[in-house]
Amino acid sequence: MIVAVLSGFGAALAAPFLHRRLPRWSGWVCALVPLMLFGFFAAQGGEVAAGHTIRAAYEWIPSLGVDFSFSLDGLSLLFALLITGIGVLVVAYASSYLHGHHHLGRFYGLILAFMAAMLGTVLAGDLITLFVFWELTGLCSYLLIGFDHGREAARKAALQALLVTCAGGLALLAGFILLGEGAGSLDLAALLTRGDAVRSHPLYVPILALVLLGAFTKSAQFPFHFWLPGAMEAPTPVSAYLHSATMVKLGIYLLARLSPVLGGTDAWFWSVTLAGGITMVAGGVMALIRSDLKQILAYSTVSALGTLTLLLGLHTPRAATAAMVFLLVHALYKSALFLAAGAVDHGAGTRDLARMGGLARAMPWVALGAGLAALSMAGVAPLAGFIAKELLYEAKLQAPLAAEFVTGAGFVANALTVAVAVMVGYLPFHGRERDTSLHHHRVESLLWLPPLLPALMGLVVGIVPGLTGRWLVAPAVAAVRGVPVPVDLALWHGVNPVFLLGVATVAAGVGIASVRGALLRRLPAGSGPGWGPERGYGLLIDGMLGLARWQTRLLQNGRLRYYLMTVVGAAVFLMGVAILRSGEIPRQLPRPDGGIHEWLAAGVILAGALTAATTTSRLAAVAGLGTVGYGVALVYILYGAPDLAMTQFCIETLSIVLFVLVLYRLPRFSLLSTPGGRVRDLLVAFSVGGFMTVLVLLAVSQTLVPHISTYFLEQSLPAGHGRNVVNVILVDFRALDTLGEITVLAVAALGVYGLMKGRGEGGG
Amino acid sequence: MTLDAFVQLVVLPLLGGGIVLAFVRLVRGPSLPDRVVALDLMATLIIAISAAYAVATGQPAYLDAAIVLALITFLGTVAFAYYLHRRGGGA
Amino acid sequence: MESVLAVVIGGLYAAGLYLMVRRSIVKMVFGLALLGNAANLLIFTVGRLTRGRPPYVPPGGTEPLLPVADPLPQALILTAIVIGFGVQAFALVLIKRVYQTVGTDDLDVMTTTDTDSRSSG
Amino acid sequence: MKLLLFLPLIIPLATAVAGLLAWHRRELQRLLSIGGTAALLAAGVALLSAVQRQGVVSAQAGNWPAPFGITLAADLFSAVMVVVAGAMGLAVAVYSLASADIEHEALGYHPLMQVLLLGVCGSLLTGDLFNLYVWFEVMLIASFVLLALGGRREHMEGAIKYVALNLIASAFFLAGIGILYGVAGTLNMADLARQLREVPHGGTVPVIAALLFAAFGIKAAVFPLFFWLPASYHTPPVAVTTIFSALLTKVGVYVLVRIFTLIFVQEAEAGRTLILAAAGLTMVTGVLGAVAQHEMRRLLSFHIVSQIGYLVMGLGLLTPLALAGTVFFMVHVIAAKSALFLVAGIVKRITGTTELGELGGLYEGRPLVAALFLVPALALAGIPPLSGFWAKLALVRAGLAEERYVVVAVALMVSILTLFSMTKIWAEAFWKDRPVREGEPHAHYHPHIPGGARLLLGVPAVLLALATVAMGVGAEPLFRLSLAAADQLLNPELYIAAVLGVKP
Amino acid sequence: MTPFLSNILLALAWVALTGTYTAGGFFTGAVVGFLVLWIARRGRGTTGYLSKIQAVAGFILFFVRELVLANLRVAHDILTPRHHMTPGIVAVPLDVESDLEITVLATIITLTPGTLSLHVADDRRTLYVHSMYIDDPEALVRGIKEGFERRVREVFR
Amino acid sequence: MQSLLLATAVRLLLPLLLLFSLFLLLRGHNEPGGGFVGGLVAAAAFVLHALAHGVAGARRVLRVEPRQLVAAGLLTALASGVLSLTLGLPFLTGLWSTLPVPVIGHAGTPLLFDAGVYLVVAGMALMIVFSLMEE
Amino acid sequence: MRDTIIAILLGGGTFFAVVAAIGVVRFPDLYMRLSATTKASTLGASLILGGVALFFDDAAVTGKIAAIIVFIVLTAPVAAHMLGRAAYFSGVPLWKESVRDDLGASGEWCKREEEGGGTEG
Ligand code: NA
Ligand code: NA
Repeated sequence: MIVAVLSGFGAALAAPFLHRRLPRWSGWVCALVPLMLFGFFAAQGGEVAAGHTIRAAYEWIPSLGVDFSFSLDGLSLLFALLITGIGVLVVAYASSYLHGHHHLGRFYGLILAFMAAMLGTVLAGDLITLFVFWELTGLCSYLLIGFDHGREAARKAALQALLVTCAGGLALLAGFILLGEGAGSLDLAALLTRGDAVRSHPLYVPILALVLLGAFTKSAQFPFHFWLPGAMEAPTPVSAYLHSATMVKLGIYLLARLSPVLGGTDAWFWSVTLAGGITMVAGGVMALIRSDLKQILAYSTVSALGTLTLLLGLHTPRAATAAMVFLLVHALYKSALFLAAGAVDHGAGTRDLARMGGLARAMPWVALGAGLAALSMAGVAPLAGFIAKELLYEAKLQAPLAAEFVTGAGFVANALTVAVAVMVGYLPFHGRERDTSLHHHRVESLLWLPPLLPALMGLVVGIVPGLTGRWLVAPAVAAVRGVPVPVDLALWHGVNPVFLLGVATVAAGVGIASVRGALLRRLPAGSGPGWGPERGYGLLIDGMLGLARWQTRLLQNGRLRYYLMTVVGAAVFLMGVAILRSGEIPRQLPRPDGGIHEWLAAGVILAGALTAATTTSRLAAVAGLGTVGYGVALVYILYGAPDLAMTQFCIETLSIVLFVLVLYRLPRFSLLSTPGGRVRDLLVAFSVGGFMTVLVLLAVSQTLVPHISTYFLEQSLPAGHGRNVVNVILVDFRALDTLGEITVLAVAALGVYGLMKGRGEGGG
Repeated sequence: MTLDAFVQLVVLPLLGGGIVLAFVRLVRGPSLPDRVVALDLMATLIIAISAAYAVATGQPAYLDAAIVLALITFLGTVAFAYYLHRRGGGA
Repeated sequence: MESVLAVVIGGLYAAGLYLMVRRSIVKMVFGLALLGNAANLLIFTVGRLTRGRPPYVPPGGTEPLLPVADPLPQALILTAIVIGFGVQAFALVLIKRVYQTVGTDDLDVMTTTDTDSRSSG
Repeated sequence: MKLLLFLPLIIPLATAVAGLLAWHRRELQRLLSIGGTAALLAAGVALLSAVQRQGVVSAQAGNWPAPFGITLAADLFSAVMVVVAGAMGLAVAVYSLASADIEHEALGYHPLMQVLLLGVCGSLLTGDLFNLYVWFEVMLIASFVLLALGGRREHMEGAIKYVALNLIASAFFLAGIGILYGVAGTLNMADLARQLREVPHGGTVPVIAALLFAAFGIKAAVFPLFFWLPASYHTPPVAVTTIFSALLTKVGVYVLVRIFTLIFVQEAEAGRTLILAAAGLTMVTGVLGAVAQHEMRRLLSFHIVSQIGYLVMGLGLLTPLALAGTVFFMVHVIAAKSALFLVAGIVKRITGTTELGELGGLYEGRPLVAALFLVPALALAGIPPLSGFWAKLALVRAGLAEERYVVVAVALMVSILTLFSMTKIWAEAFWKDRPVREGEPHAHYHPHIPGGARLLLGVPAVLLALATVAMGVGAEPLFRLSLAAADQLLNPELYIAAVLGVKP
Repeated sequence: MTPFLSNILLALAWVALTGTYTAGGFFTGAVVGFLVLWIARRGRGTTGYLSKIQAVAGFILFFVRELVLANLRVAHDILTPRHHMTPGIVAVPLDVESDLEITVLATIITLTPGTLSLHVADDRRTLYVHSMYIDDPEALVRGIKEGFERRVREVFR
Repeated sequence: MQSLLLATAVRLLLPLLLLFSLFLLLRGHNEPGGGFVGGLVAAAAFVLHALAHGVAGARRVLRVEPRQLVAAGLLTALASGVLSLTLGLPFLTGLWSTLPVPVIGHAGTPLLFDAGVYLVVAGMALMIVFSLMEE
Repeated sequence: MRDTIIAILLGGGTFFAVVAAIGVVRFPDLYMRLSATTKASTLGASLILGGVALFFDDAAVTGKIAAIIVFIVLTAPVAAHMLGRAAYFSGVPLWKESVRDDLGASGEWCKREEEGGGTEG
């Protein structure tokens, strides 16, 4: 199974090269990959239906407790078959639709990678493995949405999708980690047995919230739905379809997958049901008021996702069954419609509903496929959609809480779905031609066959539902519920309230579709994304960018003085905190001591420093520095450090030489800062100075511990063969220091040489 | 008065006072050469102090510091002169 | 004596810092020089002071007669002085080149590498 | 064994000296540079395997017993870092063969690089606080010179800020060492650790810890001490920026981790919230800075800051997993960020610019370069299964386990912003069509990069990008190593025993 | 002065400096001196100094006396409250010719009462001296020429 | 800055200063001094020469490039440390001759090391000053 | 007796050194200050050094001291000359009551101007 998942990535890597070698056959070869995978998973059907879970695991990062593991149960199988089956259609379709596109090879690669990532997600047997593939789907979708990368709109939409799903993804990651902590394992199988522990965990609500955030963003639930219609920027219905009907279902997969662990609580019910309900209705309304075929389908997909979410929120066996059936049915009709819309776009040159009509004459097979799919979507018998709608109403009527409300919302959404079905399955193909400027032409078989196949499948499932129910739906429902649930799908249950509701739905839907035109004219023009969550997203991004610019201008303002002040301020702050925490503030300062020489030396040093700091003459400042240096040397002399004094003299003098050599090129000092600034600087400077004084006093007030110097004094002559202990330290005890020190000198010399000899702008 | 006390109480303080005087000139300037003169004098005084301190402590090691200072201050003065010459005009 | 030197050290830090936050690059380097002296004096003081007894082994002896100044801080300071000198020499020539290429010694003008490449042109 | 600890110092120094002696012989210098870094890498690998076999190892320079002489010591963390330093040195040396200009080489570019590596290895291996200061200065002066070598206005301005702020750091560091010696009477880090544990030291030590945190915080570019980095890192040639970004700030972080797990253990414990706050703010301000940029190298430079936040976060959490995360993150971010800088260099070479506004069309025209950018960029953003993901996973897990929710949330949000800014480069430089400029007939690039140069420019970046993939897909060996390193860091007795020769 | 003599002198200086009054010390000093001379003598012609030991000794004595007297006079001026100086710059025509003679003369002038050698004219025929007491310029110039210049010429010729 | 007096004085001072710098180097192990101060004094000698006679003149007297001095110094210091490695002792372990040598006392690798310091310091100071003066 | 001689030497040296310092403060122009300090400090330092030599009565120390004295005597006048000359040519004025300026009257001044003027960066 691991091979099965990874083969998709392998094929993805190979695809561009394959396409370059065999441009004519690459499509077929690429379609072969999902086909073989479909076959592989279909072959596992028997075992899965028998209630077995097929596993394959590889220790990935044992030190993090992460396994690269996969498991195939009913739920996974349903999704795997959908992903690979649709994959075959999509690749075959693409080879015709994008025929001659100069990046077709890359496109195959991306599609296959995307498919493999989705497959990995639904097959993962480990939370982290799941997350890895989850993020990869987001990444692939980014590259696919932005496939037409020359257009800014495509790039923006791709980014939007990426940011929203990745943000959710990171919440999901946090949720997974907490979940793993709560359950004690990242392994899904183990996790599923520890639902009670998780639900009673103190962090249950945050865990739930984080996981739902991930699922909702991926599944385009309100208020994160806005990225999905944007994803229609993707170049073709191919990838658009993958986004709107396949990838987004991963969120549903996740909810279904974790519902045995997280589901069944009030928090679950209200958050999931509510989000689903709102999405369901809002998606329907949005679909209704669009006129771009792809947009309409995208919003209707949002609505369908809402329905699925709502069903999972109900957390009843019936709802689970309904969800799985609807998932399958929706996949069949929506893929047919999307691919048909692509064919229409290709054949008629437009996706604008207002400009289409009577296309059936030019593309009868497309019309047939679309028509069948639309009927299924509308829930008309004997198509699969009818069965699904019956189950939906049944589940909603049995909702544990707020059943009336749920059913009412369901009715509205379903009616809107019927209306949309009319819009996409009937209006473009029948009636009169609305825009005669368009040149309809026939489309080749690879553009009409892929839509027709799933539509026909819908018919087949509708007519003989039992097999599907037993082999596909029942194992999936068992996985969602955690226990086997009897599933017996049938087309006809007789005339009952549910059936009547369905009839009413269709009637209402057709009615809405017929008054849609009039309705739309009432709406103010351009009432698109001027409001709502998408606007929120825009504001968020703009706000972030504004904040970033503001912050960067504020912090990284280019003024070194400000940097220095901040750095020093931070150091003082840290030390202040440390002093306050330790509570050790020197209570009494030691009395000033020392003889007249010390006072003299101190006075000379301070006077020199004062001169250097305040004089307006550069040379006086240099002289002041020299005085400080000589004064310090005097201190070294007084306290037994003639080597230091010597070195200090040499350095001081050489520094003066350098200052002098450099300074005559430089301008004189001028008074640049404001008096206020100077006062502020003085305050900071003196506070730091005071701090250092206190620190020194603190340090010298402590009792002396034995110093390692004793060793140097003892060993200098016997072991170091030298009477000058300081020198012996420098060239022997701590020669490594000196080695580094002379390296510094060598490099400094190289640096000066480079600065002086290098070609600069103003240098001479 | 012992020699040590003489050095500690008379010689060293007086030489220190000399440094203070030199410093006054250093601050007052007004020209760069004036400051250099002051610095130069300071160096000479430190040589003297080092020598006297060698007597006070009985450590000839301080004389080496004095030698180095004697050798090196000349360089500083010449550098200042070099600067003056290249730049022209008092500071 | 430590207390007197503690004040001197604080004064050096204050003066050095004050110079470093002036607008002239030259003053900045002067400030650095003062900070170097301050740090050295700090090591010297905190390592405890011993008056007039340099750490030499007297002729005939095998180790210095205690008490004697701690040789280790002296060695550390020596190394620090020398490193500081190397760095300061480089910094000095750097500011000279900065002045030559930028045309001013005003630090507040030197903001092109921080600010956005687009706004700075 | 003893030799292995000294080799990472001797090799670069000897190479640098040889380079100085071969001053006018460019080809020989280049050869030396490659040979020296390769030898350093080999020495590092040998050291690492020795440490894996024997635990913490130490040696005494000059054969003077610890704590009197200068100790060199290597545990897993430092050995890993030495290996990384060698690898990065080699990568940059190879890249430089095709990118360094004659002018730079005539001014000592190759020996300077070696000295930089010397400083880095010295800082990583020394077990003596003052010796650490010396190696820091070696590293610093070499970086000063490399930064300023170009002589143009931006080099000068960048260098002056870099120099000034880093010298402040050195001043803090030196003061801290001085006071520490005054109160503890020793400089050997293991001995200091023991002293501070045994002898009551009053209130001075936390203050010293704070001072040193500030000092290394500047070197590591932690908030709010990072200003020098975005001001300067984008100015020198790409090879220089790459080695800076790979090693310098990272050594700062390394030292922070080292001293706060070895010497200032109590202070680290007490200051966790403060450290985490700094980490979070570093991440945020860095990434926001990156978001605001429109030039590739500036943007990447701000990202260095942001990534430092993650590294410091591990220190703030101070658990085995968190420190393992820091170690892993370190290796990851060095590889990923270096690859990105090298790609920026390649882009510059192809197009003559790294301004996002002027770039475009590279995905179309240079798909391999695009892939070469995308992989490390995604790794940096923490997209699984690349290396960055595991690094973040470890830190986030550790953070959640320690119930430090705020910093975890920040870390996660920052990774979205990282992704945002990476996609910004991607969209602008690679996806977008190239803006047609006046006077240019075609919207295509006309690079004249000969095949050999193309190989030299590309191979290091390719290998680094592959490293991010390998460290992601095959994270286990490195992660196990990181955990073992963290274990050593959290058991300083091992280090102390190895240095001072007493039983733990 | 021959290089050999210089070498001997340097070797003696070395012995004095190091305090190693032994054959070994002298030998080392000779080697070091040789090295130093080898370095120092490159790139230019040799110039001799100190050829007459006796003259040198006499000259030094004379010089020390002048030095002390000069200082006492200056000290008097410094310590008394009023300034009674008549300073200025005087041109002294030179008869000495070699670099060394001019240098020694200028040095001595600087170290003696109130005078300071400011500048040697480019044609080396004039020495400009700053003096604090120019009561009679002619006498000042004459004093310099007959006192110092004559002795310098004695020593070096 | 042609000054006859300075030029003449420097002619005398150069050998004296060099002599003294070697003295500081060799006696440094037992008395104040050492490679660093010695190197600086040596450099001062040549800087003085450069101030009096111009950099070209000083370079002629020095004959070798200051950069070569730096390289030679680093090499010397490094070699003095590597020597002990060949005997299986740690880097920078001091090796001492058993025979006393005049002036120095014992001869050993630490003195060689100090000589390296001397060369580096002298070379670097000259490199810096010469580059600045040649501008 | 020896101590007395030493004390006299030290005291005398101190006297001249301090006098030099006072002169540097009191004298009205640079040239006179230069004149004063060169002589007095040279003599002062030499006397003190002589006292020290006598105090240690050690050949090595005496050798060193001789070296210092030679050096001071050799360099101080040259330094004063360099400084005074540079000051003069860079325009440091003589005291207003100076009675004579032969150098200013000669052509040397103008020659310097031409030569030195061009070097300013
Ligand atoms: Na040293
Ligand atoms: Na850095």
